[in-house]
Amino acid sequence: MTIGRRVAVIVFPGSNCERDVAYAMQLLGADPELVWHRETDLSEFDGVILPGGFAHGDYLRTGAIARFSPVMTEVERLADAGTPVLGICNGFQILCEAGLLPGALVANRDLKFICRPVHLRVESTDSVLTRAATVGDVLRIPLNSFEGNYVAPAPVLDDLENGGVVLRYSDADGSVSDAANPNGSLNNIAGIANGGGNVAGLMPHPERAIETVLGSTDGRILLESFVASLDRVTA
Amino acid sequence: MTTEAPAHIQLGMTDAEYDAVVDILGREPRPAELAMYSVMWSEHCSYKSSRAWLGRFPTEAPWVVVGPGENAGVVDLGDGWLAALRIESHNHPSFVEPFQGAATGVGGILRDIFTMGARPIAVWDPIRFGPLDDAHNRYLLDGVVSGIAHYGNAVGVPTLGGEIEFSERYSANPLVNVMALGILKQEQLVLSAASGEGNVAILLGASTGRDGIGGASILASASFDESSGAKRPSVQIGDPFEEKKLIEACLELYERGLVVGIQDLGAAGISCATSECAANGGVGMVVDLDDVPLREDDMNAGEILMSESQERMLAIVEPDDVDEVLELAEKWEINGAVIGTVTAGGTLEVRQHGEVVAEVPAASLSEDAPLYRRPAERPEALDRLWADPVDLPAGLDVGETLLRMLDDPAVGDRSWIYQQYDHQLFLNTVIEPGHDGSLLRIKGTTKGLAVSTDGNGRLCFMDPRRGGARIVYESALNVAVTGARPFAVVDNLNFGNPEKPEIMWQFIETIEGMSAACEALGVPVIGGNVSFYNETDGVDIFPTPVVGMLGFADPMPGHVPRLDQAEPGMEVWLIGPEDPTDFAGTTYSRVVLDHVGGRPSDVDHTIGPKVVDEAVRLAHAGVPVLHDISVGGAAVAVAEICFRSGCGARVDSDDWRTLLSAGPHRFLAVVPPGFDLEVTDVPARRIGTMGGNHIDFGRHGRVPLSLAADVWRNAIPRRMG
Amino acid sequence: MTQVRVSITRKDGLSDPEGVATRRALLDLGYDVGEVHFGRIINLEVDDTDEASVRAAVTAMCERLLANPVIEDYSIEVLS
Amino acid sequence: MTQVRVSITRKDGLSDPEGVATRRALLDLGYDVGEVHFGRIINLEVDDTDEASVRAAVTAMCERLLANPVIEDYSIEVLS
Ligand SMILES: Nc1ncnc2c1ncn2[C@@H]1O[C@H](COP(=O)(O)OP(=O)(O)O)[C@@H](O)[C@H]1O
Ligand SMILES: [Mg+2]
Repeated sequence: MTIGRRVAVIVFPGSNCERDVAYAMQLLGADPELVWHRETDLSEFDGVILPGGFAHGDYLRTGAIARFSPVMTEVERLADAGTPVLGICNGFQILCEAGLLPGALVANRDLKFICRPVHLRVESTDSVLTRAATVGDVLRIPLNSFEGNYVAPAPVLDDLENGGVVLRYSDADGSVSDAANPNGSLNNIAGIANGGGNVAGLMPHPERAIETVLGSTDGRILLESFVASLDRVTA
Repeated sequence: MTTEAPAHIQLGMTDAEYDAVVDILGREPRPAELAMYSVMWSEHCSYKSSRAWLGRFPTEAPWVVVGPGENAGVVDLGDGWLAALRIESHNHPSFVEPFQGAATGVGGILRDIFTMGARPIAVWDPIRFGPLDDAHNRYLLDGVVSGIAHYGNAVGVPTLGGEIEFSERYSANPLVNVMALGILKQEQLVLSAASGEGNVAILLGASTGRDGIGGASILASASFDESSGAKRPSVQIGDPFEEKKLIEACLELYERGLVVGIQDLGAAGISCATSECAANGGVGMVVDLDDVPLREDDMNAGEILMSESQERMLAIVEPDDVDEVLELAEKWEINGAVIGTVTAGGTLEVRQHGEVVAEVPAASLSEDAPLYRRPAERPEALDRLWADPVDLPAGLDVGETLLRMLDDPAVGDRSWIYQQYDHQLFLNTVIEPGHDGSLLRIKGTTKGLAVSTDGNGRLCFMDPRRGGARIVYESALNVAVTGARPFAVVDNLNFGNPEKPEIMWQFIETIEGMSAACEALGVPVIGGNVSFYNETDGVDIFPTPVVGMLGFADPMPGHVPRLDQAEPGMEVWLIGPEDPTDFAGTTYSRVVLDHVGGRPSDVDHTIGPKVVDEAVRLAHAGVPVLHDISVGGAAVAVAEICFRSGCGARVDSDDWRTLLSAGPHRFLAVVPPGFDLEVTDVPARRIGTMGGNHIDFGRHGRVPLSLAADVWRNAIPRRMG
Repeated sequence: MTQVRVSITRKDGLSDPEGVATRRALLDLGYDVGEVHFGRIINLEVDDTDEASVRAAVTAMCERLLANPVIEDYSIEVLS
Repeated sequence: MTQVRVSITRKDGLSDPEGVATRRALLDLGYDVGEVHFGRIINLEVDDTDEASVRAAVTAMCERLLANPVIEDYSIEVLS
């Protein structure tokens, strides 16, 4: 039988989307728990989400201080062990800083904070974030960030383009162009995953698109993918 | 050689005020005491020129839990839920340093909310600038919006709207108002009273530095002139990260029932917080400044008492709970320092280095502040203004006129602003910025809160009483179109120099107009703020009251009207009385004719509330689009529906004036063909049909939808680059 | 082209939350540091080779755009 | 205590939106500038007086925390 589906939603000082993510997890049938960043044992959990916000005020560099939080050693251990780990927005930035995902996120091309829905095209289903989706699906999901501009040195990027890119900014028809790039991200990259597909990060906020009353339900497929990845079957 | 002015004059006190201090103390004040009185008795802290008039506002209703006077007003939403609302100005600091001025404005207003025990859930930003063809005004707008975005987004409270106007009158004195909303459960309500001899005062949050020494009195209580540059060191740097930790720490303190009273540190810092806490509780306090965590160690007593360092709170705690409170502070990684003890009697005693540096009756700092009934006189120039109405042509190409109006930055798309603000955090946002009022759900209930901020300085300049009433009605309609009924008001009264009789007259008239409208609507005023001395080099701003209207929907409509739900073939209806003569203060007369003159139409307290009721009823009746008509007239209102819905419209009118006139009590409803509106109480007439690729006014001209939308979308971006 | 480095720091006495947060992180990592303050560098190429006039031009740029004189001080180094 | 200045700049070839925007603004104001690059300064006090060991300690701080080696270069000046 299936037990578990316990999700640790990590709370750093300055995180602010942790309750929203927990709400979404609950809505989708998982069992979320807010976990303070000083915690060092996550062995009871089936998955980990690093939510959005401004961990440590985003000071120094976004994610730079958070990656040294005590909990991150444990997150790294779980990531290596194949446990689903998802970083949303600031959480994605932290995963990059921690080296769990390649590249980095820098200030948006126009140096303005961007809060608006964007379109994302699903590029790969080999990740805990996209396994329930279909390549080519176009999702409308809110973006909400100042440092969402994905950069990586050329060799890293080349490597990533071998299946590591899971979501790209596109227009409503799914065409990927500069005009559809809200923040200057290289190759319109909005979300990526590691080689094993168990660690994924994206800048837009799927938890903000899970109910009709809030304007879109397109984020569900991504979070449902994640929840489905949590299943842990025991004897 | 000039002799230096006496200390109290340098601190902005009059001789008479100084004498009053001597009377209270029975001796000359010590330096730190003088500093405390000067700030606490400043206009900003004491409301000495306005207090006598603010009592006019209606403040009572069965659902008011906390009215004006506390940090925020609180209303009862039923089922144990309360909402807290508060508005503040940060005008002068934002002119000196727009980014930090606006940022710290957000920080301050949030503290007012969580001081009440509430979690802040949304912010609004009514702002005013000089025209955008001037580079400095663009710099100010850019800085203010970035500052609000920086602080609000990082502290994790969504900004759900605001409003903006432009006029030369604001070039040297921009307005930055901020409003915040919080929600809480009944049992979490906390007040700012210290009580219980022996209780302990704990300072929480940031260290105390030399920030904004005398900022409140100097920046907010005096006019600006050439020498304002010298006041610059009083800029404060906001730290949203510290505030975020402080919010979480305080909310946890309340949850665990660990505070007896709490007060935020705003203007006048520690002296204000300690004296108010003590005075509100009818007690005294002994405070030791050696225990205050300092950012710079050589600060003197006056500097520490007066410092306006941000992100600090003063909690009053029972002795047994001190350890738990300090542990909690440590968990959230903020300072927690015991700085004082509550005493019997009413004396506030402050010590530093083992010596008493101040010893004053706590209540005297707030309650004995001077009260002025400054002379008020109606400006004669108003007669000339009223005798100079807009000169209207017999006919007009409304299409072409509309295009010119849409290019105006106060009419054009405001998304350049609100897309810089997180407006979705907490998953409550049902109607996001870009409509009339914004609407938030309260999760776990069927209740919704709608909020709108509204002001119109030009209209209030032309007739402060009518203008004041009209902005209240406009705000009421803005929340009503989301299905919420007007429930409570906060106001921010931004005015010029109160020592001028015509400014006092504007002030009193405005309050009269706003009060009458609130009474007619049955809406209590639960809080507000006064910002005087918005004057630079002798030029006063337009009198600019800003209304923050809280609407309450219980339940929310099953299907909430939105501007983007119009479809080809739907009928466009205009609900409310026609007023084709109302052109004073319209967008048309401002943008096209550059004319300020005539007299705005008065409100109608009989029909006004009925129109609001109809809007609420229609929102619940499933009408897909409701939109209030403001000073842009029906033409602009229809155009906004077209842009948001991506669909043209044809609107017919015998008289072009009905398309561009204002008129206080009107809104549009867009409904499927044959939908029975059942409007009986107020006038309603069908004016057009959605569809086509034009905004088409029949014989009054038309304009291609795509062109109009482009102009509207670019009005702000093309100027801001 | 002349290479210029502009260094911009916050005026004394103003708080520097970023410095405070970074100091704390360094202490947590075991580094014994005192005050930590943040600033910005702007490296510029100016199309002029006369040092005095380059300096004058960059000073004007700082006053008008690069620095915020209300809260920041700046210094200019002409590198080549 | 030794004063140290760390300068951190974006690696060549990676996007520098602040630099690009500032260059555009300077050109708009009529200043003839070539490339413009942004960086940050971190001024630190280190509790140690031996230059070599200060430098070693600050290098370690940069590698671990202050700079992101994926996208940034850093340089260290020991000031006093
Ligand atoms: N300064 C601002 N900050 C955020 N949102 C704003 C600002 N100014 C206007 N808006 C938003 O733009 C929309 C239209 O504003 P406005 O025309 O003032 O509304 P109305 O005329 O209906 O009161 C509203 O949703 C409002 O909240
Ligand atoms: Mg409106």
